[in-house]
Amino acid sequence: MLTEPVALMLLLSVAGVVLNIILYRLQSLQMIVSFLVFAAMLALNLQLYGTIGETLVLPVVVFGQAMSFAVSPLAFYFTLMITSITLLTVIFSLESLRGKACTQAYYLWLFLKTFGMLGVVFAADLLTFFLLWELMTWGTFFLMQQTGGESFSPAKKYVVYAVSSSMLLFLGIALIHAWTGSFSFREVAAAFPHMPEGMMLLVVLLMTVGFAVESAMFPLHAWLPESYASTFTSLTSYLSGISTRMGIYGLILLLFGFVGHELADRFQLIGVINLRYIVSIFGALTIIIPTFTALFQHDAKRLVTWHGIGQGGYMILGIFSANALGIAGGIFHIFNYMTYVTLILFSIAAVEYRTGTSNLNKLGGLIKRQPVAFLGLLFGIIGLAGIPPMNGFVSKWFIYKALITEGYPFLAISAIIGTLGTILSVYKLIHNIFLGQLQPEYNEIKEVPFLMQLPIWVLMLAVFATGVFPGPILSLIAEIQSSFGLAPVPYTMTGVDPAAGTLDMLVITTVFIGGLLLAWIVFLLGHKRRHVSQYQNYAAGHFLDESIPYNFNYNFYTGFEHIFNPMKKKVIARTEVAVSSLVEAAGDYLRRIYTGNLATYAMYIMAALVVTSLFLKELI
Amino acid sequence: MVNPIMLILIPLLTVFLINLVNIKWPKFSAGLSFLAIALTTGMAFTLLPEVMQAPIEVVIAGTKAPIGINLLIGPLGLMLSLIILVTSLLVSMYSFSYISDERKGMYSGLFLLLIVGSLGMVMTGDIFNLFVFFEILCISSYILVAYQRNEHSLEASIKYLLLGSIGSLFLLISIAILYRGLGTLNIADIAARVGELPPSTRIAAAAFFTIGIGVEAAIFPLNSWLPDAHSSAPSSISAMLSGFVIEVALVVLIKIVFSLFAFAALFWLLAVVGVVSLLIGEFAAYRQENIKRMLAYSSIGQVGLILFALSLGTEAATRAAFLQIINHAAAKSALFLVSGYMIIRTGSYQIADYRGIARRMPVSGFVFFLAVLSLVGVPPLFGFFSKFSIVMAAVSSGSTGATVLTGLVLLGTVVEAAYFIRVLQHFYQREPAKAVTAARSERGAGAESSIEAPIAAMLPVLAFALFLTGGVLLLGSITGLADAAVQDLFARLVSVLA
Amino acid sequence: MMIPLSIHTILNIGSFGLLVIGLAIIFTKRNLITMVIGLNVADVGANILLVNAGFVKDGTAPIFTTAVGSAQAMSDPVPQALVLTSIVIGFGITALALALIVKLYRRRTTLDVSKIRGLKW
Amino acid sequence: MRKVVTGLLLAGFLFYVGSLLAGIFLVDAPEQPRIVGSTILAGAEDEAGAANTVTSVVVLYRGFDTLGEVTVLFLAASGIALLFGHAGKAKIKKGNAGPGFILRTGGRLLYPFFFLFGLYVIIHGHLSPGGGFPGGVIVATGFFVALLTGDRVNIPEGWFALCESLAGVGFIGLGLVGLFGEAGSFLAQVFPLGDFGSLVSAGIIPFIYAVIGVKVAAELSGAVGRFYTSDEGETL
Repeated sequence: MLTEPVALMLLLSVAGVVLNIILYRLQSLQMIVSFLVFAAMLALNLQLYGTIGETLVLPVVVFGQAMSFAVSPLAFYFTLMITSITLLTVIFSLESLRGKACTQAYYLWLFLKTFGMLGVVFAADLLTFFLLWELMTWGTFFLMQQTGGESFSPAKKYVVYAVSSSMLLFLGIALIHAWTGSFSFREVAAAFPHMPEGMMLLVVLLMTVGFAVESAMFPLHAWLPESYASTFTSLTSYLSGISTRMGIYGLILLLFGFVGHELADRFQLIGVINLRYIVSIFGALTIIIPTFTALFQHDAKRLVTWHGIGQGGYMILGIFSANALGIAGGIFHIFNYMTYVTLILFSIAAVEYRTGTSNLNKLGGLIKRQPVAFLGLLFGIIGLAGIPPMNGFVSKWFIYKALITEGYPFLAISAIIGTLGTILSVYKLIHNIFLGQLQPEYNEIKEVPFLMQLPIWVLMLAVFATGVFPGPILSLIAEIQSSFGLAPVPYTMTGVDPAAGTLDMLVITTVFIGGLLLAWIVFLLGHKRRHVSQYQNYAAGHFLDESIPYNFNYNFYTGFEHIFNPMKKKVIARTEVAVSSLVEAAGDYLRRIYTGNLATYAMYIMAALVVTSLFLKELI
Repeated sequence: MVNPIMLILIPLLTVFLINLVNIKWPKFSAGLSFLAIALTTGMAFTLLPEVMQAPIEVVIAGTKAPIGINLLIGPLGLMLSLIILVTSLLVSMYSFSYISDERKGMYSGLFLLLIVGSLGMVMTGDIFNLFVFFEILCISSYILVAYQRNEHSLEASIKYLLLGSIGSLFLLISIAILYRGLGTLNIADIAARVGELPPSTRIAAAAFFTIGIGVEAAIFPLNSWLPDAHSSAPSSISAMLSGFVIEVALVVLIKIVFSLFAFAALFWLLAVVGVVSLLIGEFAAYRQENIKRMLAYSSIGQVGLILFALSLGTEAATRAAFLQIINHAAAKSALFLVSGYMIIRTGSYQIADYRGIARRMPVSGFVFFLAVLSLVGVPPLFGFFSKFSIVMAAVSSGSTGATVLTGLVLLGTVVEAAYFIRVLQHFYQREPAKAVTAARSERGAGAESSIEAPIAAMLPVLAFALFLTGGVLLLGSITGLADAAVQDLFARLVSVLA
Repeated sequence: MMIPLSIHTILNIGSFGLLVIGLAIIFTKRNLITMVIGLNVADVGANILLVNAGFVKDGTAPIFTTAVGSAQAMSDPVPQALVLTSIVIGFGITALALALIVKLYRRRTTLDVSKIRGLKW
Repeated sequence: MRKVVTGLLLAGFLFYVGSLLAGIFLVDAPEQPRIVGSTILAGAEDEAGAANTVTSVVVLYRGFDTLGEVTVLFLAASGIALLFGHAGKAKIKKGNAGPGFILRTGGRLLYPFFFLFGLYVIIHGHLSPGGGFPGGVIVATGFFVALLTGDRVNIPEGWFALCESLAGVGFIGLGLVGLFGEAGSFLAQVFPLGDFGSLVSAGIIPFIYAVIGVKVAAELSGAVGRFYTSDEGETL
């Protein structure tokens, strides 16, 4: 039984934790061991495809529930992402973290977190799910504070959010168990529709809010940007790329695994305003508000983490659209997002590795110094902005299409507005890092070592290949949809069936590349060009001398910011402050009960006696 | 076969022997008390198989109950005895190095008497005998709280003493009422005939009894002595007081309520009061700057949780409460013990002065970390399973009230996680506080060296930590024992008046 | 309700009165020693309540002497033994409390509980 | 404010608790002791063998309580010792005005009687009102008078500790003898009962009561003495 890939993968990740504890002080060994283990896990993961549908029951019985795992198509889809992204992160870290301080526990927590995520994804009962969910969130917490010092405070914020969300899930699971008497997904799903309506609504609400926190849905997203941005950049990519999406996994499981569309639509307010629609509205807000917040970030990592929140909104819109195309788009977007955001962050990490900063106000003109990083970032932002021929376009197209066919014009418009904001802000990203003038202090820097380039190349290939040929991934998604009893998306190798809409990425790509070629030819045929140095500037009719650095990267979009500033109300930040001071005030008032005066304490005892006897006397 | 009365007599005899030894050789007293506890613990374990078959009744003075006094050792009593003995065995090991002043001979004696009181309370089958052992327990804790003889410990002790005495006064009144009504003192006998009492009398006895023991069991609002006493006592004693003394009082209270005063209204009152104590404890702990006071308030919270689970009155909830008692005994003892040496090393009680301490006390820091996670309920530590089962049991009891209370319990958990994480992050900060840099160990090494507590003190702490992590593997047998204890308790449940 | 006015009921009412007086002292007085005295008064009340629980109508002391035949009703010996225990315990607590108060007074030079508030919140 | 709250609470106490208790405490007393009391009275001659049934309850039937009770006393004594410095370092505090001649002489004259009377009360505990507790207190009063009159009775601290420890061990030892007796239980009556009502009777009871007497005397004397010692040498 333990030879099954599932068991082996779980065992390997536990073994990774143990090995890393043993090798705590030997960093180079830790690196090699971690790389080998994760490589083995990816290999196993590929084998996993053959075992879809199988279940694994561990002989560990907790509260009458044997811990059980199952390989569903959805699980396969997620584990594929988890293992591949972890392997890439480890490869990238081999070089980028070598010799850095505070990295002793890096791989340890990485393994713990991976174990948690794999377990959550494989879990076939709510108990296992919750147990590993908790493990996963604590793993996230430890990863977040890897850099120590400044990362502690945002990590603490995350813990408060995460524990609150766990507790909501906990209550939801307890209610489900109290009603159905079982933890097993299958039995719960069977019994779910027979629950009393009020209880079902409560459970769905509790669990939706719980998962929404983990997937950073507006307005519960405030923990994310700071905490992700203040850790190592390679971890930012890992956390941003896959960790946040575990919340989406939970939502998929809840919506399709337990509730189902028919039930979800039963909770109707007025006409079309049902539970799905309300979640979708929050999804739309999740797209718009964080995306426009990202616009004004002056730190590359923070900018991308804000987009991480925003892109989650697309997934939610897709998944809750109740349309085969939309659901496929939502699920596909998870994969796409993971590839390009990791690519972007790896590129930023490459720049940071050489320059030591990710501050957008201080960088610029690195295109010739770090061309690979530039290419990586270029591919990534094309994906992020949803422009063909990269994969981001495909999934976004699915979602737009679904929203329009299902008759949600406002949601579709907000998704498009979000894309607009994305394009604006990614332009800032690539411009401020790679275009414009090179800062003199970065004159001597070189491209990053090969081990750091490798993941960037791999991801570039992935972003492009899945953009042109989305078929293989879509086939997986179709399987997922069928496994939940939904209509599978009509896919082809390069797009969708013409019956469902017209999308052939091969054609689009050909046109796109043809256009580029054409432009290049025109360019070649055109007037002879003069080569200009990066420092040769022209400003308001003046030719600036090369010795005068003219940094127009500084405070990019300031004018734009003036337009948006009055709209920023910082409601969430203020709410957070209010809640935390409410807790403090509550603590302060409550502890004043203990006045320190003995006579008062004696009176409490007397009062308790009188109240107890009164209470008992009146009630019996 | 071991006569279970030996569990009480051996420590008691050792107390008198220690008093004798103290005259000439006070340094041997700690070892003697450790040996006595070890022997008693071993004996308690040998009783286990027999007790699981059937409860043992020990007749005293050759007269059968209800005429004389009897001890009744069922699974419940033995489980609590084991918790008491194992915890105190480890704490007494810690005390070898921790208590080093010239009065350590007296400390060992009082320490043993604290154990005698607790053991007597859980084993006796006679209500007045319960009162006597309760007094032994209380008085030895009053004295031990004052052990350091400084301003704070004396103040805490006198407050504890006066409030505790009001509690024991009420307990005595309750016993007088019961004796007047039924003419017997044996708990089983009272339980069999409690229906003969007029309802009003039974209510009065219930109220006096609940409040009387409630003072020691730290039920809100009778727990006002607790933060003072637990924070002013030596850390080893705080570990004992928090680790099992409150819980013993609580379980005895519930046991008596189950067998004599099973009013549904009383159960509800206790459940609500438990949740209120939990919230007050956690919120107040959130605002503490003094580490021991914070831990003490956290104990109020944890006791509230245990009380809530116990007073739900279902078998699953009671079993969960027992698991939580075990978890709290291990985790809170470890926390207090660890903080004891942190206080010695830095000379400060302020959490702010512990910044970066985990880098100089790595083992202590790690144990603190584990214990905190177990208290908050993070898998795969023991605390997760106990908290999980409490919530499961509370929600599946099916009433809306219980579900609402569970929601509040979970709110308390969030607050608990918030303040504990704050402390943990303080411990692991990179820039150490002045007090930490200035700290020196007994060997007086330099600023970069480890200031870890001595090995004799770290071993028991590590044992607690090991239990919290590895205890999950024992979960089956622990649950088995807890199950038997639940059966024992529910066998006493007489009747639930509407 | 007609209350039969026997020694038994008088003692019971009296003990209840002592209890109330003792508690009132604890609540209203601020001097620690006075509070301990209040506790003792209440304790006496509880003790009388307890010993009175063994009251037997026209009973004698439960001691067999030649003067008392076995036909004579004797009061219940158990509460008398209990009350002995209770008195001794009360003595122990009082002694300990006074010792604590002496020590505390040497440090704080006050006995006013509203001023001894070094530990609060 | 405090007065008002106190008044309300006490009124509530009187009203609620009083009305709850009225049903049992304001009725007339029974004609006979209830089951436990009657059984003990009936078995006074054959089982315990003490003429004073209260004593047989204290020492035998509820001897375990009494063991706890002397433990409480021991606790109080050692608590006081712990608070007032360390054994061996204590010094008698000299008052400003020493006791006068009459007091001192009177005290000296009285000591033997205190001890004699105490001894008498202790050994007649099973026959008449009295026993280990009152007798021990009387003996301790002798020491107390010695303290008051300023006459240092030259007994080192160690002796009190020795007495109380040996007495404690003796109590438990006597109880353990019962484990090997016929009944096979702690504190069981194992010795021959003797002639009911005479000095040599009641088996184990006088022995235990004697041990208790020694213990109470030693503990009370020690405890009272502590209040009279200075604690200048104390640390912390």
